[in-house]
Amino acid sequence: MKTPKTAKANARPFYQKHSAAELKEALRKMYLIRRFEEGAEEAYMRGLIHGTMHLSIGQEASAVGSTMALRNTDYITSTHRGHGHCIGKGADPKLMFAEFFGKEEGYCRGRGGSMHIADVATGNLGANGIVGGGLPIAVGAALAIKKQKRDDVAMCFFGDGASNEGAFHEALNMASVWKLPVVFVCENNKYGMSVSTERSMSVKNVADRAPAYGMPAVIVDGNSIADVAEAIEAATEHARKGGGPTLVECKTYRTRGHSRSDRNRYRTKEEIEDWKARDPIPHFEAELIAHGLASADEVTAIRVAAEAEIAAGIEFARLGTDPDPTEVTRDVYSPEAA
Amino acid sequence: MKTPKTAKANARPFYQKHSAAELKEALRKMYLIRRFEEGAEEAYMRGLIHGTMHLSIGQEASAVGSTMALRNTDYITSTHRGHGHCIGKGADPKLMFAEFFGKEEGYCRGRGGSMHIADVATGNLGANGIVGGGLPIAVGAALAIKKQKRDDVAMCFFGDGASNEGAFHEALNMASVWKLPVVFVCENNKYGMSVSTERSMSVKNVADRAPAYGMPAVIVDGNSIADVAEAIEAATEHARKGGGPTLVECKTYRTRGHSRSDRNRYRTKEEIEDWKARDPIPHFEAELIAHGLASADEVTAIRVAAEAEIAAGIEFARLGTDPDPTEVTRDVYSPEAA
Amino acid sequence: MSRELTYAQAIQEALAQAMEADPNVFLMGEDIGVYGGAFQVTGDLVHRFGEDRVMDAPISELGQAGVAVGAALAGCKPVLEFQFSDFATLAMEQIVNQAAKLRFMLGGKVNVPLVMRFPAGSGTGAAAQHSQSIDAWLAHVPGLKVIQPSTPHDMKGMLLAAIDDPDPVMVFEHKLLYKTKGEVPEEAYRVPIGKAHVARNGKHVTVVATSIMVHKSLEAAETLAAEGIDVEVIDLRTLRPMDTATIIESVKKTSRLACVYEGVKTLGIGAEISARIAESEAFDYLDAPILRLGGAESPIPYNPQLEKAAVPQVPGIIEGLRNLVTGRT
Amino acid sequence: MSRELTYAQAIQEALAQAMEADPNVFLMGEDIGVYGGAFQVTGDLVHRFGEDRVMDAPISELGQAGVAVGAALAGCKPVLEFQFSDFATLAMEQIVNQAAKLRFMLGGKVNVPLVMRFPAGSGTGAAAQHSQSIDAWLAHVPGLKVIQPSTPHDMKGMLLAAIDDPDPVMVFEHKLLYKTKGEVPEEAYRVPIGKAHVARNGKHVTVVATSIMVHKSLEAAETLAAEGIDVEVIDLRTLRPMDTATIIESVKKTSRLACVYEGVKTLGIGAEISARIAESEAFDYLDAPILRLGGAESPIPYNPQLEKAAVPQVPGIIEGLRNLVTGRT
Ligand SMILES: Cc1ncc(C[n+]2csc(CCOP(=O)(O)OP(=O)(O)O)c2C)c(N)n1
Ligand SMILES: Cc1ncc(C[n+]2csc(CCOP(=O)(O)OP(=O)(O)O)c2C)c(N)n1
Ligand SMILES: [Mg+2]
Ligand SMILES: [Mg+2]
Repeated sequence: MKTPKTAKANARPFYQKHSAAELKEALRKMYLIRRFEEGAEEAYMRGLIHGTMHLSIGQEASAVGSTMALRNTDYITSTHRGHGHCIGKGADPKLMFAEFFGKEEGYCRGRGGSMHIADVATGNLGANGIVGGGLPIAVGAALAIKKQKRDDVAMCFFGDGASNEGAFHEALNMASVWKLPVVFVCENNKYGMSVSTERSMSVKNVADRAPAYGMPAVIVDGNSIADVAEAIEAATEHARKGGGPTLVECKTYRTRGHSRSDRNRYRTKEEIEDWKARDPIPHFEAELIAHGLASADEVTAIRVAAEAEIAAGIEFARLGTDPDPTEVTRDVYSPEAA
Repeated sequence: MKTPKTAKANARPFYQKHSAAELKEALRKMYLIRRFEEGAEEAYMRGLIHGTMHLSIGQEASAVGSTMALRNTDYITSTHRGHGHCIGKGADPKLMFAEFFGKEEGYCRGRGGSMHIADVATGNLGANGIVGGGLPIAVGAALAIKKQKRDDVAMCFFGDGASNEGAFHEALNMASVWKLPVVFVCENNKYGMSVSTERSMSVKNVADRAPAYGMPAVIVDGNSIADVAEAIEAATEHARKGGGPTLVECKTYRTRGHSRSDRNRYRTKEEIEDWKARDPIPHFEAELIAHGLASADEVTAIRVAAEAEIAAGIEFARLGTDPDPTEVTRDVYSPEAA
Repeated sequence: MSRELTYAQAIQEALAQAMEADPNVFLMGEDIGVYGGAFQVTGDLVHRFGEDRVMDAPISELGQAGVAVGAALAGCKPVLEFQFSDFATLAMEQIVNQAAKLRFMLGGKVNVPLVMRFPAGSGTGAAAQHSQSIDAWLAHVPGLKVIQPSTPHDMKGMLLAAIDDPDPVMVFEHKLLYKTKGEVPEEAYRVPIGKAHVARNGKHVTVVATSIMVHKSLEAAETLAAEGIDVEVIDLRTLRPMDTATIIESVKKTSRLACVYEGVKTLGIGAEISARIAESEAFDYLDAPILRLGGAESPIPYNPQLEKAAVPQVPGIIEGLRNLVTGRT
Repeated sequence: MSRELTYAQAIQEALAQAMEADPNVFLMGEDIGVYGGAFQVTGDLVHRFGEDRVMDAPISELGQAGVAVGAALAGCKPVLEFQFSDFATLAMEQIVNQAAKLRFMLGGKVNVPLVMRFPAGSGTGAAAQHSQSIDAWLAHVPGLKVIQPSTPHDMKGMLLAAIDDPDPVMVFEHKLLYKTKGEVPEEAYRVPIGKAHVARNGKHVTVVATSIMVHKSLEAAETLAAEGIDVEVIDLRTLRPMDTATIIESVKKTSRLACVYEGVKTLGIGAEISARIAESEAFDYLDAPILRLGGAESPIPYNPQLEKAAVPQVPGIIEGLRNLVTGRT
């Protein structure tokens, strides 16, 4: 069965605006993210990689729905939970794996690891180990865009917990005062590590903070890629046209623990199961099929291909080049300047 | 003519609640602040004192109207523009002058100067040289109050400019989440140094930021002591009863420059003159007289007495004891612990 | 009747005993409650002492530090845990401008009795923003005391001393030490702040080491002993105020000094140790240059081999000391 | 055809020339526009270059630093003015975790070409929160370059070099130097980062000084010359990377070393200078302990006499050097 190129006229804008090819590409990225993280988790468990990692399993719709609106000359700043943003923005999973394995082929030549992956060529200015660290950096990138009179945007990912950092306040204020092309994407997964938003803030939504900066805000179902993408596309267009920043809050959930050390003492099994039932991937698949934009077989093919790509990526990474341990101080400074 | 003890029944609450003696004491403090700062300015000009200073001339109603609601066991944290808060809270101007003159008799034994004056005995935890520095400190003091099950409050003064600091955001959020007895008093004098609120934030009022913390906020005419005091008293009572923090924004103006280095290039003469015409002291005097709570002679007597006290304070300070220059490292650590 | 605890358990026991003894002591930090702390140091304390005394705070490091200062000024004794010492970079304003200076600026009229705990150091594969050693920064700041105990025993005793202390005390805890074990008495004893500890007597060279480097230096000393090189190892324990007298005395005996520390070599704590000896009466006793083995002039890399190469390891310490004693370079 | 400028004017001229030459250069900070800067360094530049290139920012130091990092990553060359170096304590996260480390963490895939300017030091009666010297902190951080020019000439040339530099450069400016004058060529010349300058030749003792202490040391040297003591004064100029070679060479000649700096003595820049010489080949040439004259172990006091007593002054430098050379203590 051949699927049509776009959805019927009664479908929501997301399905009309994007071609079936684009939508299937989005699904592919969601799978890549999911399998990437599962693969990384397994590699960690098998002792192949060290350190820590923060999995975004369950949050793939917000990562892909957001970055779909972007082109390579747009920037993103990401977080400690950044694999999804990275793949969404166009990074190659095998080079990400190479980074996890600490290899020269990795995006950061093995110097950065999970928390610092950046793919500058696709406009990803980097994950960040500091909660809130990327917020003012995105504002700075947007300032550069404005100065250079480009119609690009800077998309800034951050969590609900990060919205309690002073950096959030200062960044949103400056973006607003200077009317910069920033799209602030809050992935509100209900917890900053173990602390629920109820215990860390007195408002219900992070979006409730936007009016303090005279900034428009939207709240969306972060597990629905269509919801996310529609809001983000509007915010991005607004920013490109000089309208200034918007805050988009994606309500979502990480089904895995915060990091490897998490014993899940702060939330119930029921809550986790509830959210697992709202997995963004099957949700998207069902809509694609319902709108006649993809067949069940195509969906399976996408998943299988993603799995193969991930397996190949891990293999690539395993066989990568170890950095020379005498090169510790390499790249601390630029060679031209040393 | 003898003045009555309280105002008539049709007067606003401020004039009914407070006895004539209390109100005249408030006027006395406003005069003390004004004359203190004029005296300090003159001493500076004559080369008797060094460093810098930030005068609050024009803002006396907010300082006194706020601190009137407090007792000695309540705390305040103050700012670089803190002489008014200090006198309002009960400090002795002659010991403040001694500090300006760098003398052992000064509140800080001459170590702190204008920007660090604290009178711990009256609950003043100190002016602060860091914009926003006092905000989380006040929250901490309030946390201690709550832990100690006292019904005291911590009053936190800060400027419009300070509300752009990350410390503001973090402090208000924590105070609200933990429902602490803090009264946040924003003295919005339209400028953070040379930058107007229009250029530094996208909302009209600092109070517009309180909803981001689920915090009640009030805006008052900061040049009307009655306006200030009524709002502050309500906020203070609310806090004492466990109701949590409130933000009170006093719209006011500093008629002097930001500090000695200010050439007033960022505002017009007209604006300054407009605000001078709204001087809070004559305004209060007129109301006192109109309500029959003080006679013109009494007002004059208060002013003259304040002038005499200030002159005596300067004299006291001039004759104070110079610190021993070999004692530089004194009080860096506590003696018990050294 | 000896009892062993891990370094993390020793901290937890000190915190518990301090909270039992003084209702003004409370703990604050990120995920120190039901999560038990990122390194499980506070563990189950929240169940014993309640959420009011083991307080999870919003992710607001600057604010938390300021809250600690304010609470200390108002009569409490807060113990603030930073999740990683790296995040203290967000709180330097309150630590350095307020906590450290308030007593001085106010002419001695106040105390700021607070404790801040900083899990620090590399070795966990957490890369450049989660592996720093910023102890030297805080040791540069008058008004602060800075301790860096290396054993469970010293940790418990010094942490209790820190909580007693009327001034702000900064506690650096190496993450790789948390699971190391040692004898720890049950009672609430104190180990004084400001006193170094001679961890091994020797006569050929003095090593002044901090934190995990004490253990690496002791290991190196064992190897060298077999070669007839007798190493004295001083565990500095307190970075500020520094116990210079103990070092001087040792150098007068050994005539050789090496400083071993994990922080970046340049302006790390070894720079100060070296400079103090070079300006002291012990200078005349020195028979060789003062050796510093410190961290590389780079951020901490992620790759495990690079990560190890970025800080002193036992073989490098052995080699450095051997060359120092035998005069080779 | 010589022309004199003040130190502040030299900065302003460098900024103007850099902005003229490269449209990507812009200035940001608090009150640097119509106010002209707290120390009138940017002066009228806003009228020449407009508000887009001389940007007044909200009072948000951490945010500003992050904005500078982001703008640098995206192709601009921001020059950020902190109003006082003390306020940089609010921005350490972005300076140290981001600006300094990004290139390294990202495997060399990016540059962070930004400049941050820090008015620093005591002597203005502004007390403990407006008078600090935190240069040693930043000199401890790999990834940053740290300069501290002492003359209008070096300031202009090094600031232009800093703006050219692909890596983050931190510029410490002593507030008391702003009004000092010196010859400054009109063209846009460069003075290289990383090279110390022998400001005075001498044979009896080497003084390595930074910033305002260079001038105080030169003054001390004049007095001592009359006594027959011939002082060599090295203006360090760059704290990171440090030009150790020039110091070693000098110490080999003079056999005596003193470090004079305003920062707190403990772990101030003098600690590193001392330690580098004590571990170098120059050690064997040393005829006396290495003297450090640094700031007192206290915050900066308000009272003017105390304030002076808290940092090295000319009489103390004279006395210290005299004793060092004549062997008295
Ligand atoms: C400044 C800082 N503080 C604390 C941490 C430790 N930490 C890492 S992630 C995290 C929770 C962040 O919560 P949120 O922003 O909601 O993101 P999420 O993990 O839920 O995706 C914490 C506390 C950190 N990395 N940086
Ligand atoms: C952290 C910090 N940044 C900058 C300054 C310099 N500074 C002192 S007062 C001031 C303006 C503060 O504005 P606002 O909070 O509105 O108080 P106001 O001076 O108007 O009373 C500035 C920028 C400072 N002291 N601290
Ligand atoms: Mg979250
Ligand atoms: Mg203001």
